[in-house]
Amino acid sequence: MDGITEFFRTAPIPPEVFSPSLGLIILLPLLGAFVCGVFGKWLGRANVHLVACSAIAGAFVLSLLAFWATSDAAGGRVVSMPNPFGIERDTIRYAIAHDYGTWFAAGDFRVNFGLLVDHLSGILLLIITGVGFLIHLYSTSYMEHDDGYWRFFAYLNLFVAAMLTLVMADNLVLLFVGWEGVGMASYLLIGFWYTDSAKAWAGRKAFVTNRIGDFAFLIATFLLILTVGAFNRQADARDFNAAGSSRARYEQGISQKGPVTFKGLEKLALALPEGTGGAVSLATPIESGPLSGYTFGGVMTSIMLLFLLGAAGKSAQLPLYVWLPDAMAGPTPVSALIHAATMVTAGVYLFCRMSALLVLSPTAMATIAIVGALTSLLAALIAFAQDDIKKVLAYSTVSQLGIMFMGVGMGVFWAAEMHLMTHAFFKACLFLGAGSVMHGNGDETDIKKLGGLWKEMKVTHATFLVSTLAITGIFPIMSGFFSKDAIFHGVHHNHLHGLEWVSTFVYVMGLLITAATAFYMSRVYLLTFTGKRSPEAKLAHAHESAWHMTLPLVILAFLAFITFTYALPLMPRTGGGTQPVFENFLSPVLRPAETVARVAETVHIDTSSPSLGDYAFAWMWALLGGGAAAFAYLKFFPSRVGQPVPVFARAVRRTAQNKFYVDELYEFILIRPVKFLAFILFRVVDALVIDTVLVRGTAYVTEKVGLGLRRIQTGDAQAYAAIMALAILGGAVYALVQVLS
Amino acid sequence: MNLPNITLAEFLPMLPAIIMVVAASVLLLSEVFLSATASRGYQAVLTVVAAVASGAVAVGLMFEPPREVFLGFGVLDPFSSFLTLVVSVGLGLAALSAVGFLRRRGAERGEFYALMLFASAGMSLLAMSSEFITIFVNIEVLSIATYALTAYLRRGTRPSEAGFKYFILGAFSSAILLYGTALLYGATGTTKLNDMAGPLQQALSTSPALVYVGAVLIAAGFAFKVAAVPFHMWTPDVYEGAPTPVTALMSAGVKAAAFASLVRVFITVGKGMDPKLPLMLFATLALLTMIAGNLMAIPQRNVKRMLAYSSIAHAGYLLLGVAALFVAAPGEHFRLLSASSLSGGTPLDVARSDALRGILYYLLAYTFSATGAFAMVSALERREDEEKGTAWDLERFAGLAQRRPGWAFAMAAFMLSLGGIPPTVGFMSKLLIFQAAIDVGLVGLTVVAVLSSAAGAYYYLRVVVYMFMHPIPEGAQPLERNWGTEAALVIATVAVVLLGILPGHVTDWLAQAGTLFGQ
Amino acid sequence: MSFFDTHLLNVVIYLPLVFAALVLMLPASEHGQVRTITFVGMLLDLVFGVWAYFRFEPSGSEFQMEFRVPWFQQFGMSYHLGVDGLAVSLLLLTVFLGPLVVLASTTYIQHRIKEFHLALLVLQTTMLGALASMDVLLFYIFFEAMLIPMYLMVGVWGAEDRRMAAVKFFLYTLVGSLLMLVAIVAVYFISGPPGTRSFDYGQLYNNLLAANQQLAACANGPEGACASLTGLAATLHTYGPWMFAAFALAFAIKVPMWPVHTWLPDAHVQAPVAGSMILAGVMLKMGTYGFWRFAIPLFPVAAHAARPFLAVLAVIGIVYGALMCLAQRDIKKLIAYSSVSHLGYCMLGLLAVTGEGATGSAYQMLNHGISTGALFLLFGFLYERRHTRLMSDYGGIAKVMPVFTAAFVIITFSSVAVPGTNGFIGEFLVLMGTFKSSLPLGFGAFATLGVILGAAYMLWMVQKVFFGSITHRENQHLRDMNVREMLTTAPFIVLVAVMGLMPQPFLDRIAPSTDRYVARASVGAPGATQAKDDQLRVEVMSLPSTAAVARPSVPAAPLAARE
Amino acid sequence: MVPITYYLLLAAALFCMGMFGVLVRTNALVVFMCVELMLNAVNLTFLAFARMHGEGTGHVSAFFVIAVAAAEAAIGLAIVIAVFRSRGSVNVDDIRTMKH
Repeated sequence: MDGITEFFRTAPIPPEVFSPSLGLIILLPLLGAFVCGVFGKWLGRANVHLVACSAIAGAFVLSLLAFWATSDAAGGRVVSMPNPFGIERDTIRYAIAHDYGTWFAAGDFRVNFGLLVDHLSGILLLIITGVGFLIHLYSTSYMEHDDGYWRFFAYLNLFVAAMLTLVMADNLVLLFVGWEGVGMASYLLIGFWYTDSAKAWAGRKAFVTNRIGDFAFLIATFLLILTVGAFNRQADARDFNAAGSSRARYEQGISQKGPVTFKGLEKLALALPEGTGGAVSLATPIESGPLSGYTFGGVMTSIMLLFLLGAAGKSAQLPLYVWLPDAMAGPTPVSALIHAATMVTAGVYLFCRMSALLVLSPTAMATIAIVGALTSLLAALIAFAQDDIKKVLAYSTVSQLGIMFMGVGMGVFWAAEMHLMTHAFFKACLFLGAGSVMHGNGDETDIKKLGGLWKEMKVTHATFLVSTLAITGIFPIMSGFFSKDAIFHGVHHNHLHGLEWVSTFVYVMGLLITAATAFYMSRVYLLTFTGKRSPEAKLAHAHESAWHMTLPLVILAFLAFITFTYALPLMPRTGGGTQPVFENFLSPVLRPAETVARVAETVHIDTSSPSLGDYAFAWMWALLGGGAAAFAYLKFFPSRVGQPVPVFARAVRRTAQNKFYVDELYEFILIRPVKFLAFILFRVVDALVIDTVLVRGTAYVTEKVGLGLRRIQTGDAQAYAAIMALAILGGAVYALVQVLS
Repeated sequence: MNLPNITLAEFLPMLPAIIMVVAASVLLLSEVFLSATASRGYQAVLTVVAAVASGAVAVGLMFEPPREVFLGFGVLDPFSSFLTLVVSVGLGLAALSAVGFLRRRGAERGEFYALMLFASAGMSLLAMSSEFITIFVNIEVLSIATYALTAYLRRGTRPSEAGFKYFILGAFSSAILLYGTALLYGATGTTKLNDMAGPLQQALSTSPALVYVGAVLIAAGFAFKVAAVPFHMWTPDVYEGAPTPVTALMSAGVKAAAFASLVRVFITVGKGMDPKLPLMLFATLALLTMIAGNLMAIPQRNVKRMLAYSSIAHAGYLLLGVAALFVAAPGEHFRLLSASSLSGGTPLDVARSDALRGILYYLLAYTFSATGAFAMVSALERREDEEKGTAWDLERFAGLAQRRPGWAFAMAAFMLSLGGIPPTVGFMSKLLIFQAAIDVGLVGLTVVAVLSSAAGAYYYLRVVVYMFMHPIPEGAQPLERNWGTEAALVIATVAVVLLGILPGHVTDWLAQAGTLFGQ
Repeated sequence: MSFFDTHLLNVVIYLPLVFAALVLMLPASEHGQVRTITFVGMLLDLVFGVWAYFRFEPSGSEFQMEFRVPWFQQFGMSYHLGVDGLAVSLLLLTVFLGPLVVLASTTYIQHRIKEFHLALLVLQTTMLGALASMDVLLFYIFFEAMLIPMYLMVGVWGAEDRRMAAVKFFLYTLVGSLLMLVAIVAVYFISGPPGTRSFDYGQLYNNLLAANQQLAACANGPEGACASLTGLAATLHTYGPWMFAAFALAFAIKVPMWPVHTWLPDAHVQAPVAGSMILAGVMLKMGTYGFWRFAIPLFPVAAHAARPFLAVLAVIGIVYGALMCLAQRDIKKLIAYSSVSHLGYCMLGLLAVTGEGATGSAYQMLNHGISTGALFLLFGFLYERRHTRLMSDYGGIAKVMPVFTAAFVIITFSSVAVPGTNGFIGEFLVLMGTFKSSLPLGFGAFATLGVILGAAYMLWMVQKVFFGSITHRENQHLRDMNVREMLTTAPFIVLVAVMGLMPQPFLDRIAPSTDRYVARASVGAPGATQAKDDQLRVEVMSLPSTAAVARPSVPAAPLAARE
Repeated sequence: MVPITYYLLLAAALFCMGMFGVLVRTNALVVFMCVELMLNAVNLTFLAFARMHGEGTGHVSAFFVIAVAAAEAAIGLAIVIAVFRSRGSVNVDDIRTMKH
């Protein structure tokens, strides 16, 4: 037993040896992308598959090693490294990092190619590369009939590289590179079948919507930089002590690593709370600089709200969720990887990464939670009425992301992170299942035209069922149930300072969402797999997919089941009691946040683990939803086929089907006006006022004056002489006046 | 009574003029012995040789010490010598461009070149004269010659009409000038500029009206010769009607000589009298001339006429330089022409000699650019079209770049130079003038000048547009080449570009030429 | 002391002119030779330019590779060359574009080929000269002379409306720069008593420096404190704003800033591909460069007073330009207006007067040269095939031209500043500089809107042109890029990646001039930490001969004047 | 004896008459004669002043003016003849084909 633990606690490659090669994890997929993209055409299908998959596989192995290294505790010595922003004794444990030097520096600002892997990003590394690999494998079969395969794999590799950059970055700017990189890749992949302009438009919509988020992200970054500067000017020794740092070290850190490094921001967060004493606290007004007058707390809140907008763009939350459903235009593996498992969770990752700063501002947290809750419910309701299997899954993704945001917003970071992971598994599985269904049914996506597939596509059916149970929690011993419940439990018992009502509100919403999720997911499952095969089906008989596709399904389904163990309270909690495995696992990353929350008293974080009663209560809600669905689609509707549907029902259904007309609303209040404004400005201001009136007008007037003057030249010598005479007269008169005066 | 003994050395300063007169006489005499059909190629050559010779002598004279000659009826100073140089340049180029022009019309006669030479002699002497009667006589010498030249081509109505207008108005204006002279004579009792300073002082106290009115009349007389608005009215008509080479000579030589005399007279007369008067006088003239000249040129499609208006505009810039001469002390304030104390304390005499320098350089630059441009016009025009009035239409230039790239390039250089675009001499000369004006603080006027020249760029560019960007009109007759014209074009182009890039030596001379006898 | 130690810049500048002479000697019918010779010339020039770039020592003195000889001295001018970090970077950009422009035109230009290449070579010389001039008037001469070849290029080889566009371009620019000429001469005169005056940049600046500092001191002091000024400071107080206005107008037209931008769309749309590339790539930078080098350092106080106003114009330019793009149907016009937007960033970065902002601005100048240059180049290829500029005439051509599409999309990403491309670095630094600067936060926020709009219009255009199904039969058999075209495009794409991933080598050369610029610009700012004089003063070589400074020619010995 | 002023006034009057004539008369020859009248007015002024100052320059000037006037007359008449040849009239109002 000890042998085993010892084995797991010693990394095969010691951290200090491994860390310099962290960059390879990004480089491999990038290389793959380059090769596939440039030479793919000549390489041929098989080679492209080989290159792409092996690139990801390599990245996966490396990630595994990296992950292993982060938990290395060979000989009881936990892996650790000095914190560049902290005092000498201050170390970062359970993390490995490497700094590849300056990316760019100007003025007193700098950004480094700094990579950091700790437990938080480690988990994501594994998800990205692992799930990514499975999906690559899946795609080799799924895209077998497409000529653009080389583009596809190039883009896919590119995406993975960007996503890895996002999670491994140790500073905001580098993270932003990944942040936009994944957006770019998803733009390319959504519009992969560009000949269908609707799909291409969907890609653009995704990119531009994301850009709206990035706009907020950028501004937030700049404000953060300003705040760091202000803090640096105003803070005194006690502040730095409270943060476990010293002015000298802190400034050195900033000059070496740049102001927006996460470790540095942590220190800032640790120094800001009132409890720490010192010259700077949340209530302190900033003295000089562009921000002068605002308090640190206020600025922090607005920064976090801006980040929320940014995250909403990437993670499809209100008000920017609209792009995700359209993004289903892309190939299904893409939807699985990008729009379910990885990219869309970037927002959640961002907040976990900056949890220490986030907990400084209850307002922001409350907003995040509420936004999450509303998005989640809205999406769930829309999902009720969708008939396109991918659309349903898309909305369910939005809904699940909303749940994660609720968790983040209420300070249950570990649970949110865990749900991120489990969701990655079961949602990927669901999407791939859907893909497999489409693949086997001539690309039919309308669940009304499927049905009865459980006989024909056994593996797909089984995995789909497992994942459905996982997401709904109808069968409680499933990862989804536990992770979701962990969030709701935390949401229920955590309290935001001054905003206690939020937790209740969000909790109630959560219960409704549970039921709703159970309902629409069961609906999809029932309509797709059970019952009789629909008469409108494209193919008389569906066929099961090849192993490339089913193997990933099985693995993912298994993962979707097994990972519930992480939520079990097996680990000893420091200071007595037990805590869930995952919380314990993430604690090195999240400790600063807890400290800040404790000191600043912004969030009261409850550490109790749910009792069986809680579990039962949550389960009941899931059963409720599932039961309703079962009743409706097994009994109710089949029984009254042919009977007219009541008007109100149809109205409701239509509204839901049309996504509550949100897209139309945006079109009407946002896009149209901007286009109109542009048109007016161009026609009126630019073309008419500036160019015609002012510019050409000047020329015109000049010419006309010339024409007028020219009329004086009558050709009559005597007239000329007369004018001369008059001029002389005038001159003489002037002269005489001069004399007399 | 004892006759003043005039040594031969006294004639040295007149040498350029003498050369020209001799050449003219030779031409006239030789013409007597020639049959109507004899080849007359030598005449142009002789003229050019005379021009070159006199120009060379002038350069030599430029380094002679400034002094009075002929008992103060004339002075020799670098200023006058430089002007002689300018005149001979104009003469040479005009003569060269005349070769082909006359041949195409079968109007080659010795008289033509002789008259040109006489006119030039008059100009060169005018630049030297420092006594009113001498000035008047010389003005008449050059005017009468040009009257004749204007009406030289007897076919068609235009030459005679032009001649008539020029003659009537010219005589009118010179009468006015003369009357002004008489008044000044009455006030001071002398007609020699160098003796005038003293008596003028008293005259200003005893009978100021005479002096001022006299000054105004004289100014008007000169304003006519330099074609300053509103005394410019004759210019377009005469320039259009006159044979193009003559127009070239007029625009270059006459203007130069007139400016020379104008400056010389008013430097002296202006002394002692309230500085506001000449300043106001010339500033106003400059203002009107710059604006009107450029604006009226814009709608012209007739290139020859356009160049006439442009020559008016350039007179305006020169007048700006002249006005700069008469800013007695920086710090005077007028509305438009704010003579403010921008200057970081340049001594006035330095500023003044800078202004003179500017004027001279400008004259040289303009001579090259304008004569070149007119040579081009003369090469393109055809007698048949004159009555239709299309002989000088912009269409003539259409597609020239494809037909004769060399010509097009030359013309483009002239146009850019006239427009004052670097790296041509036109820019450098404008720069010198503006510099002088700003130095004494005529900033307002300079801004006007600058803006009007921007407006001017438009019509110069239009020629370029036609040459480079318009297709060759169908049915365009072949352009016959002629050594004279091409020589003129080459010389002018080289000068325009070189003086623009390396103004070096010329400006070294100018450093000298900026000195005016008795200034 | 080899030849190149002293003459390298001369070589870089006049090499194209030498080759122009060679081309001139060729018969006009020898198209192949004309093109080859020109290309070789540009290539050689590139070699020397790169050499100069690497010779430039970031840690060395401000201006390097100086060359100065007397020229037109009575007039205070001297022939003085020299480059600082910014100039040498722009110089690199110029020589980099040279050969590519020639390649781009090999099939595009079909008539009057010899003249075209002559114009190209002359244009190259004038642009390089303007960048390397250390004498204000010399700069002005090149600055103006630049117009002539470009004017011909637009007017002769342009599209249907070329004449109008050419004349408009010429006059528009001329008006502004003529006023600047007056200001230049004026500042020459106020700069000191006769004898100490000079048009040399260094001397001119140093002459004004002390006065500017006094002026700044009083301008930020109590009301009416400046009434007590005397001498140069007083003159600057009264006339400085006007002179700055003249400078600013000239350069603002060149940039172009809103609202004096309307020449740009016409010129760009009508110009041939080479014209558009050079116009966007280099010429527009002359405006920002002018602000950086002349307008702001010479009149820091006036500049500081006008700063908010100019910054507003810049921000308007960013947003307005982007909105204009959304209203275009004509691809070239769209790209032209996107230039207005991008140059708005450059100006904003300049006006932020922070290290980050200025660096970003300088970097953005290079980026814009590359990305927009490349966009025009690529569209040129397309235009050669279809001879239409309307988006509606394209659509779905990605199917038939995959490689072309890939290239275009990459450049598009660079143009909308996706991280990892060069565009991002510049835009990020500019925006951060703006936020850090003393300008209100609103400026930064509004400027950041450009990030959204940029993506919106560029992708919209890409969508309309490349994606969807092929709507026009003519487009069905478009040929994809051939080798020559790929070779022309490749350098741009490489640079996009290189400058995006390893910007530091470029930034290192820009950094020293940035610091100096910021120091000099903040002379006029209130409470700005005044840098030491050695940061402010411009150190340049003096004339080899003693008569370095222009003495106005004093008239020869007093003449035999009677009175 | 008659004071000098009278001569001057007379001369001025003549000059103005001449000027006026140039402006209004339509016959080219008459216009031309008016110019001559102006010149002679100037002569008168010169002589008057010469008398006043009691020195010779004025007289000399007068002679020169007369000589020049003669020359002008020669060329002028020639031109008028040319005009007459080309259009068969010497009416000033007809001589205006070149304008604007």
